[in-house]
Amino acid sequence: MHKTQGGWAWFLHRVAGIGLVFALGIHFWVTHYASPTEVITFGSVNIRLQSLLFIVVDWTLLSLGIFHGLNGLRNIIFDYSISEKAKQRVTWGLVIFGVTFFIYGAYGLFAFMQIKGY
Amino acid sequence: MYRPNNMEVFKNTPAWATNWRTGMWAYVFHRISGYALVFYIFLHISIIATSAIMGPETFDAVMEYLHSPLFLILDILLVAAVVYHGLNGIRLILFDFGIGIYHQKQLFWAAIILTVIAVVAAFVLVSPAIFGH
Amino acid sequence: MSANQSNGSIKFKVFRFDPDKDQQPYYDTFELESRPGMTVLEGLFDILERQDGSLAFRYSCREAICGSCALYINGAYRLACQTQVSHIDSDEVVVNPLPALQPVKDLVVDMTPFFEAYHAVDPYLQPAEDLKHVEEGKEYYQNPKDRKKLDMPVDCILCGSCYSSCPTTWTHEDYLGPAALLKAYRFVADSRDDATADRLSTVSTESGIWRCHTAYNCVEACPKDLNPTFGIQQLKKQTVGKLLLGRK
Amino acid sequence: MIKHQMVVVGAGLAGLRAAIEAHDRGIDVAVISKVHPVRSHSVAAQGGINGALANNPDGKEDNPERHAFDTVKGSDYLADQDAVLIMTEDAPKVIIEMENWGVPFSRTPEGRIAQRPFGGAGFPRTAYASDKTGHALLHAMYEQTVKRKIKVYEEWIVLSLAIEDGQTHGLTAMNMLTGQVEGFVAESVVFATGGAGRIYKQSTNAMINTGFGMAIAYKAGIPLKDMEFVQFHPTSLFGTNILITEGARGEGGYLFNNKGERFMEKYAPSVMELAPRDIVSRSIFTEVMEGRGFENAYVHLDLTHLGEEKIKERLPGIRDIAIHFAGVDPVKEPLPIQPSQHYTMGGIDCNADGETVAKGFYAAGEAACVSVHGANRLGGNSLLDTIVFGKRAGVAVAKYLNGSNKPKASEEAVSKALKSMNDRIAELKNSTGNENPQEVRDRLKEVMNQKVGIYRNKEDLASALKEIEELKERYKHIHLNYKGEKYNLDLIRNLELEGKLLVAEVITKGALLREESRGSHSRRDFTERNDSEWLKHTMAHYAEEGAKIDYKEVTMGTWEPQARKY
Repeated sequence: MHKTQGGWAWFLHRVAGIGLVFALGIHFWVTHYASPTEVITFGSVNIRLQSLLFIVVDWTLLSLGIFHGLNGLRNIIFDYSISEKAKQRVTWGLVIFGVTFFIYGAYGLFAFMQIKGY
Repeated sequence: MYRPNNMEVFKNTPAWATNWRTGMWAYVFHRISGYALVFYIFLHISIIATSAIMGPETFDAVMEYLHSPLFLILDILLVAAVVYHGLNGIRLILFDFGIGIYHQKQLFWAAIILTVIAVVAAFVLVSPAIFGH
Repeated sequence: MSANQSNGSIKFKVFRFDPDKDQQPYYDTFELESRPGMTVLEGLFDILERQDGSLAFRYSCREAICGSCALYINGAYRLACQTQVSHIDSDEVVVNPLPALQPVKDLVVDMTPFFEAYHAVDPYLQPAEDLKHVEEGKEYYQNPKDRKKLDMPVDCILCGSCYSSCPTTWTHEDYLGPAALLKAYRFVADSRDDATADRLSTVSTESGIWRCHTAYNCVEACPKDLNPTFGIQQLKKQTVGKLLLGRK
Repeated sequence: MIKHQMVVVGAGLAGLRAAIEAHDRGIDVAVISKVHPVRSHSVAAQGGINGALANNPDGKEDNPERHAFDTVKGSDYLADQDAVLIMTEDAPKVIIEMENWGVPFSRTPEGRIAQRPFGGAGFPRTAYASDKTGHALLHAMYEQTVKRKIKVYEEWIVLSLAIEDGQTHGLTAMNMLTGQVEGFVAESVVFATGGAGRIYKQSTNAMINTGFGMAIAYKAGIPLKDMEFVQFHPTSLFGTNILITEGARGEGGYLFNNKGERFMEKYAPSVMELAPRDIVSRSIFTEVMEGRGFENAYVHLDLTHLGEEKIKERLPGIRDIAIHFAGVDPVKEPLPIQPSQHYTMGGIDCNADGETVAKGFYAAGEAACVSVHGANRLGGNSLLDTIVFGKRAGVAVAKYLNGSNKPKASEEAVSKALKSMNDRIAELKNSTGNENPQEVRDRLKEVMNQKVGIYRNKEDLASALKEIEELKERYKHIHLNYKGEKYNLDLIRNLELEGKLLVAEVITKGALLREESRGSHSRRDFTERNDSEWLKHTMAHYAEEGAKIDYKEVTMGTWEPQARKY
């Protein structure tokens, strides 16, 4: 019987990492460096989020960013000798924190997307 | 009671003070940039989400404030962290595919060089905004 | 060659510590006569035999195959027997025990956690049942290409350098460490071994392969120029392969 | 008091093999070793292990009888032929067993165990794992003890035996990490403590091969056999005397003197570099003595013509050693080599089951003398010896312990031994003598090297014996430099020094008395082999005033002694 402990977390961490490389590339270029002298406004974000590409990019960033970041932290914590119980607590603590933050971030994203044609 | 990693007794040569070669630097930079980016991403989401929820006026004011030279320069640091972390991440994934394990040093230097190029490019791109104020 | 060595003498600065007696570790400095080709191990013997009978260190083969004398010498993990004094670019030879293990006395450290990890990976061949009956009383056949895969991992001398140099072992006392994982890989890579699934289960835990962050310290430290990282990555690859494809 | 049915002393190949066999036969066995098992000297064996597997296309005709004949001829007819046949018949079986246990042997293109030519052998019959065969074998053997969870007392050094009235009761041993001496009560003890190379100044042996085990048994009343036969390996690296495997010549290496001559054509024209070790060693020694060596000390072993690929594939360890220890890359330059002490053919007198004169006391491996090596051991036969006779000792002990007249080990006997050992250590620690033990040790090594070396004569041997007696006297007045408990190398090494002196004395005395040249024992004053008077084993018995020597018949068989020409 094959079983693994930590294999999925390790694998998904890398998948999320690759996703982030692409999404962040677009995000950085468009928001900061394509026209650096222009200040970002609620309006410009609103318009950008009409396009499917940016909807995908922004949701990807929000979800993968939170997962990759918190799983990275978990990874670092697991590099220390802690009990199995402590490992479980850390994992659940980070899951709750991550989900909460995701909901809050999603709420923010919806703020841009709800008012059409601002 | 046995304590295998008690570095207290090794004050003269703590294990962490040994073996600082290429791969170790790559690993430590990855960790440090990782810490920084975790911290940053939650700060970033908080600010954007909160100001967006508070309304377009607040959002625009915050954006205006963040478009100052100080934050634009901090943005370049962010680019450095993100690009290094991303490129070194790709380096690590290559290892996972069994690629480049015997050339890890060259890959590290490739990541560093590309990071420097990205930072310089970012600086060149935003310099009108920084000095234009 | 440093100035000190060319005029026929060399300083040895040696880590001293008896946890039962000393509050703090300290260094003793010895002035030794140097001779061409002198190794650090020979220097330690000179100290033991002619200057200080209380010095404790491990030794056996003095030809870099038994793995007894791995030490941290002038900023590098080295076998004392394989390190010539004249190759050390310094006025004095600074000899420390392997840092991430507990000192017993002077340069002798407690290797228990290292060997516990070794024992944990079931380090022995588990041949397939059908292999056993192919030809009674004959060797299991293995073509030279499959044998070649073992060249690197079987050369491990269990000296503990890699274990001591790995950043994860510094903070995680249950981490299996590079040597034990390389040993696991040695059997996974062996065409005669049939326990790959069990072996992967044993190592794919939160104190196993996933704790390797490819800092390559083990590769830098290995006095036999082996590459434990390569072995560990192969284990990760196979584990994830099974996870995704259910590969047997 | 620690109790086990059986205690094996020494965790090299022979010791571990005996322990595994006894364990598998239901015996409660423990192993005591002064180093972690994988640090044992077996790990340093390079070239290979002999067995008539007939895997090599040039060795299809090979069989155990031919292997036995080569061994007997190599031994200069001093080997017991029945024991040799037992060994060579077991050889293919134990090699295959080791392979089944995971040894990564090098392979033939068909995937079978590869075999290379070795000195003194009629066929390529030496199975090998590149040039790290001992390492491969010992690690696999240790892995099997790990699998069986056999108890190993690591870094415990055995100090004395409790043998009373020809019956074994146990032994005393010191935990080196604490300095505590403990008694072990055991119905059966197996000594697999290795050779005595370190009584010589120049030796290929590990620093731990002090002959202490032989000396302990000797002192406990077990005779030592054929100790004057000391093998000098022809090719050790000049300077450090690290072994350069016979496999280097087996793969086709040449020996050159300073005139650029392949001088072996003078000494063994038919087999050249692949003559037995005693002959090649003497040839090199002669070349150097007659001024045809380099720096008056060494000759060249040239591998360059083998090509980089072959060297890297077949002899990678040799290349590493040459580069690290001599700064010479054998791909580009010839290696500077000289003969040096390599193997102790003699040892604790025992039969092919490891049995000695004391009930319950067994010996195996280099520490033992069965005898299968006689006056000169063939390369590749020592690894074989350890495994075959280690296993047989395990079988014999199990039979003995499971037998009907099951012996009882006496705790009192062990307590007595423990008390006398503690007294001995206290005496040594409190000694106010003014002799420096290091001077005794250095002088002993010097004497052995100069006077009991490759070539011997009456004058040198007599003066060596006299000096050893003086050194024994001086040893009585040594003082320790360190009197602490934990990991006291000073104490341990000076306890071992007594053993070194005893073994050296036996070697020298045996050599002085044996007025002939046979195998490795080469007398300038008696240059011929003398079968009518000296075809017999030397037996040395311990006595307070010095070794008592008598002799024992050699078991002959099919092969009558003939002139040994190659």
